[in-house]
Amino acid sequence: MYTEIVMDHFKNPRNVGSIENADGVGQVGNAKCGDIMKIYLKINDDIIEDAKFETFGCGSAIASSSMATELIIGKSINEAVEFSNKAVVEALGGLPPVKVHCSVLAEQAIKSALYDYAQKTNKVIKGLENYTPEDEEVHCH
Amino acid sequence: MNRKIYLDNAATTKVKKEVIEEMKSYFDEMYGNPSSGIYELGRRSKEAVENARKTVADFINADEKELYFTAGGSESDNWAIKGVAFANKDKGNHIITTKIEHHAVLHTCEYLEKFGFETTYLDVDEYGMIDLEQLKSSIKPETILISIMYANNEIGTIQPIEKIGEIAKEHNIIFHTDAVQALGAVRIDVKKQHIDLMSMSAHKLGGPKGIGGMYIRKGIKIDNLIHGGGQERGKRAGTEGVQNIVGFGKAVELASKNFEQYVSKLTETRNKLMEGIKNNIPDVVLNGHPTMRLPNNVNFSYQYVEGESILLLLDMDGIAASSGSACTSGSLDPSHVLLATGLDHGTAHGSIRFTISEETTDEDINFVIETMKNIIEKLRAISPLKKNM
Amino acid sequence: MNRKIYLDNAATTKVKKEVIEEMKSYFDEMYGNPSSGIYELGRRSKEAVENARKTVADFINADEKELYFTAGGSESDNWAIKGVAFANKDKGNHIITTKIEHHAVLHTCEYLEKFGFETTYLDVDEYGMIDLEQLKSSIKPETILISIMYANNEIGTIQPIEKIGEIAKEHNIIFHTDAVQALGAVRIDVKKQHIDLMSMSAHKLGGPKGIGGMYIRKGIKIDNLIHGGGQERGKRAGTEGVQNIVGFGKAVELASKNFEQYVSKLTETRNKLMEGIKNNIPDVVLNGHPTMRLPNNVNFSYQYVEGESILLLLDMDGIAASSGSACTSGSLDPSHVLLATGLDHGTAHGSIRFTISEETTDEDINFVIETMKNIIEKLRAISPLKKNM
Ligand SMILES: Cc1ncc(COP(=O)(O)O)c(C=O)c1O
Ligand SMILES: Cc1ncc(COP(=O)(O)O)c(C=O)c1O
Ligand code: FES
Ligand code: FES
Repeated sequence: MYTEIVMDHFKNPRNVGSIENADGVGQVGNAKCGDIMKIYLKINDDIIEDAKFETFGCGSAIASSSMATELIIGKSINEAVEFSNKAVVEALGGLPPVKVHCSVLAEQAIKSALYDYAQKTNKVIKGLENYTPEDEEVHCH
Repeated sequence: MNRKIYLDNAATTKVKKEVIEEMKSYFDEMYGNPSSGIYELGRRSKEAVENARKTVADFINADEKELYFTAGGSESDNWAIKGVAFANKDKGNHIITTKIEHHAVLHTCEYLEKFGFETTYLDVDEYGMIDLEQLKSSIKPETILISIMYANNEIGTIQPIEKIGEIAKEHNIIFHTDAVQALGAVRIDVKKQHIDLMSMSAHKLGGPKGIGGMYIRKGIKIDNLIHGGGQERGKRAGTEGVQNIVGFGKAVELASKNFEQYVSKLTETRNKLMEGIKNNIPDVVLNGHPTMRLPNNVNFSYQYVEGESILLLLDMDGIAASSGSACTSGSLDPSHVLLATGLDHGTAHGSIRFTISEETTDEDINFVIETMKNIIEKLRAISPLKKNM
Repeated sequence: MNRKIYLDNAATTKVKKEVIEEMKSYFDEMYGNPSSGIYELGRRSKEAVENARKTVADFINADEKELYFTAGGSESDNWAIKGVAFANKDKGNHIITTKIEHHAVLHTCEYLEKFGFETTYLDVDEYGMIDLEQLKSSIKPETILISIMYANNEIGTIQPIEKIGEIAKEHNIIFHTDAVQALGAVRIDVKKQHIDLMSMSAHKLGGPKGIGGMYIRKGIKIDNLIHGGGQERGKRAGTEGVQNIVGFGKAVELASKNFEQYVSKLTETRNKLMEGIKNNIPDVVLNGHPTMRLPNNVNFSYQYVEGESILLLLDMDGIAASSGSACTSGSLDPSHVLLATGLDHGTAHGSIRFTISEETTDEDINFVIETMKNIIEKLRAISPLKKNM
C-alpha cells in the first residue's frame, strides 16, 4: 500500500521532537479527525536552519511530516511558503489517493509555523498575506 | 521477522484442514448440480447440501427446513431486512435496530427509506449494550421488524438476545439477529431465544468465504432477495455453491464438537491478553463489555496515538490486527460503533482490535503484549497530544 | 455399467484441474480478508481478487473497473434488473424482456410488478429468435431497461446481441444481457456490442459454483442489491469469496486460451451428435436454431415419449442429460422456452438436452446415439401415442 520510502520515513522518522524557543510553531488538524501535526522551525536570516515535528496520525501523516521537515531545512522562508504537498508526495514516491490529504496537512503545518514566525517578528511574508491558520482546523481532511 | 501471528479472526478465519479435506471431492468428482436430481451426480450434490443443512440447523436448534444457504452474512442481512420489509409493508413501515450494527444492516435500513420505511436506531451504553426499556418504548403500532445483532464485530459485546426475543414476541414483531460473529462462539438456540430470522457466515468460523446461511422461522412472511430457480425451497435462487456449503457444514460440525471446551480455552487466552495490555500499557481504554463479550475479542483504545500507524508497526512484526480508526478505512469518521459507546473521536482513532483463534498460544500473547508496549511508547514519543495532557 | 458420460454441461461443469490447483492456496495460506489491506495477508487476497477481475474484464473487452463479482448468475440477473429499475424509476416503469429468459430474469420482472413496474415479454420464432421489429415497436417513452439473454440455456439459440445493443443505444435505454451460457462459448465484446450490463457465472465454464460476475458500464445508474461494506467499489457488499474468485479468473483464463480452437472442436462434436440423432431416430424435432446456437448444445424432442423416462434410462447407462419436461421439474407445464418456440405440450414433454464439453469424445457420441436409439424405441413401444399416428 505504501512505497518503500514512505515505510522508511514511517519506521525511522527524521527530525522528530520539538525545538525550545522555536522561531515559529504551527499546529494543524485535530484529534477528532485523527490527525494533528505540529511543526517547529528555527529560522536565522530568513533561512530555515532546523525543523522538527510531532505528529498524531497514520503512517502517511508521520512519513509526510518527516519528509516535509527534511525538504524545508535549508530553504529560505520565501521558498518555504511556496512549498506544496506535491513535493512531499513526489519525494515519498507517491501516496495512495486516500492518503494524499495527510501530506496537505504537512504543507499547512509549515505555513502555519511560518505565519507564527511572521507574527512574532512582524514580518510580511509574500504569499502568506491572506493566511489565517484557524481556517485549516474547521473540517476533517 | 518470521513469526506470523494472525489476530484478525473477526475479519476472517483460516479455513480448517478438515474443512478443506471435506470440500475436495465436490470440485471434480461430485460436481453435479443439486437441481439435477434425476441422475446420480446431481443426487449426490443434493445429498451433500442437505447434510450440511441438517448440521447447521441442528447447531442452532432449528428445523432443517428453516435453514437457507446464502452467499454470506451481508446477503443474509439484506435479505432479512428487505425481505421482511417488502413482504409486510401493509402492516407497517417501522424498523428498530441499533447504532452499532454492521453496515450490511445499517445501509440496508437507510436504503429502505427510499421506499417509505423508517428506522429507529437504539443507543448503546459505554459497554455497547442496548437498553431494553428504550427498545420497548421505541415500539410503535407500525413496527414490523426488530433487527439487533447478537454480538458486535468490533467490540465483541453480546446483547441480551433472549430478552429481546421475548419483547418482540410479546408485541408480535418479527425479530432478526445478525449472528455472524456469534455463531460458533456462543450457544445459540433459536427456539428458546425466540429468534425469527438469523444471519450467519461460514468464513468467521473456519469455513470458506462467500457462503452463509439464514434461519427463517416457519411461517415468517418474507420476500425473496434473489428470485429465479426453485433452489432453497424457492426462497433463494441460484445454483448452490455445493463445495462451499459442504465446507460450511463441516466448519459447524467441528465447532459443535468440544464446544464448551473450545470456548473456555479461548476465554482464558483472551483474558490473558486483556490483562497483559491493561497492566503493561498506561492510558488505555477497554472497548466493549468486560464480561458479556465474545471469547475471542480484545479491543482497547490507546490514547494519544492513531490506529493505522499501530497496525503498520504490528504488521512489520508479523502481527495482523484491525483498527476502528478512520485512517484505515479511508472514511472521514472513526468506527460508528466506538462513537456510539461514547468514545470521543480522538480516542476512537487509537483503537486496536485483536481477535484470537484456538491456534493462538500463550507465547503469541506475550509477544503481542511486548510488541504493543514498544509500539505505543514509540508512537507516543512523537505524538503532540501526549504532552498537552 | 461403468462408463460415465456427463452431458449436462449447461446445468453445471466439472471444475477444471488447473482451476482447483489455482484455488488451493487461498484456503489456509492466503486466507486474509481483502478489505484488510493494512497487513500482508490482506494485501495478497486483494491482489488475487484484482488479478481475477482483470482477467475476466479483458475477456469481454471491459475495463476492470466495470467488472463486479457476485454469487452467481441469478444474483447478477436480480441485481441488474432490480438495481436498474429502482435507480431509474423516476424515468419510467417499463421493462422489455423475452419469453425465453431464465427464471432469474422472469421471476424478477414479475416481482417488480408489485412495485409498479410493467414488463413486455417478446415472442420468439420457432428457432427461439426474437424479432427486432417487435423489439423496436415495444419501446415506449417509459422503457428504462431491455433485458435479453445472450444465449438460451435450454435450446442454445444465440440472439443478435449487437443489433439489440444498437437499438437500445439509439433509444437511450439500458441494455442488460444474461450471458451465463454464452461466456466462454462465444466471443463477447461489451463495447462493440453496446452491452450496458451483463450477467456471468463461473460454474458454467469450468469454474466453481456460487461465484459470478456482472459487467456494469461506467455511468449506468444502478442501485445495490446487497448493501453494506465497501467491497466491490461500494456496489456489492460482503466479504469476497476469494478462493472462488480466483477460480473464476482461472477458468476464464483457460477459456480465453485457444478459444477459437476450442469452439470449433466443440462445434464439430456437437454436429456429429446432432446428425447422429437426426439420422438414426425417426420423429424427432430439433429445438433451437440450426446454426445460431451454442457450440455445446443439442436439443431434440422425441415424439410420443416423455422426457423423465428417457433421463432415467439414460442414467442407468451412465449418461447425464436434462429435459424440458414438466415431469422432471415437478411443475405443471413443460419448459416455458419450448412452449415459446411454438412446440405443443406433448412434444415439449419429450425433449432432451445434451450439452457437451471438450472432454466429450467421438466414442461417447456414438454410445449416446446408440443408447438413445434403443431407449426411444423401447419407450415408443409402450406409448399409446405412437399407435394413434
Ligand atoms: C441463462 C442462465 N441464466 C442464469 C443462470 C443462473 O446462474 P446461477 O446458477 O449461477 O445462479 C443460469 C444457470 O443456471 C442460466 O443458464
Ligand atoms: C456482524 C457482522 N455482520 C455481517 C458481516 C458480513 O458478513 P459477510 O462478510 O460474510 O458478508 C460481518 C463480517 O464481515 C459481521 O461481522
Ligand atoms: S492521518 Fe488519517 S488518513 Fe492520514
Ligand atoms: S407423468 Fe408423472 S410427473 Fe408427468
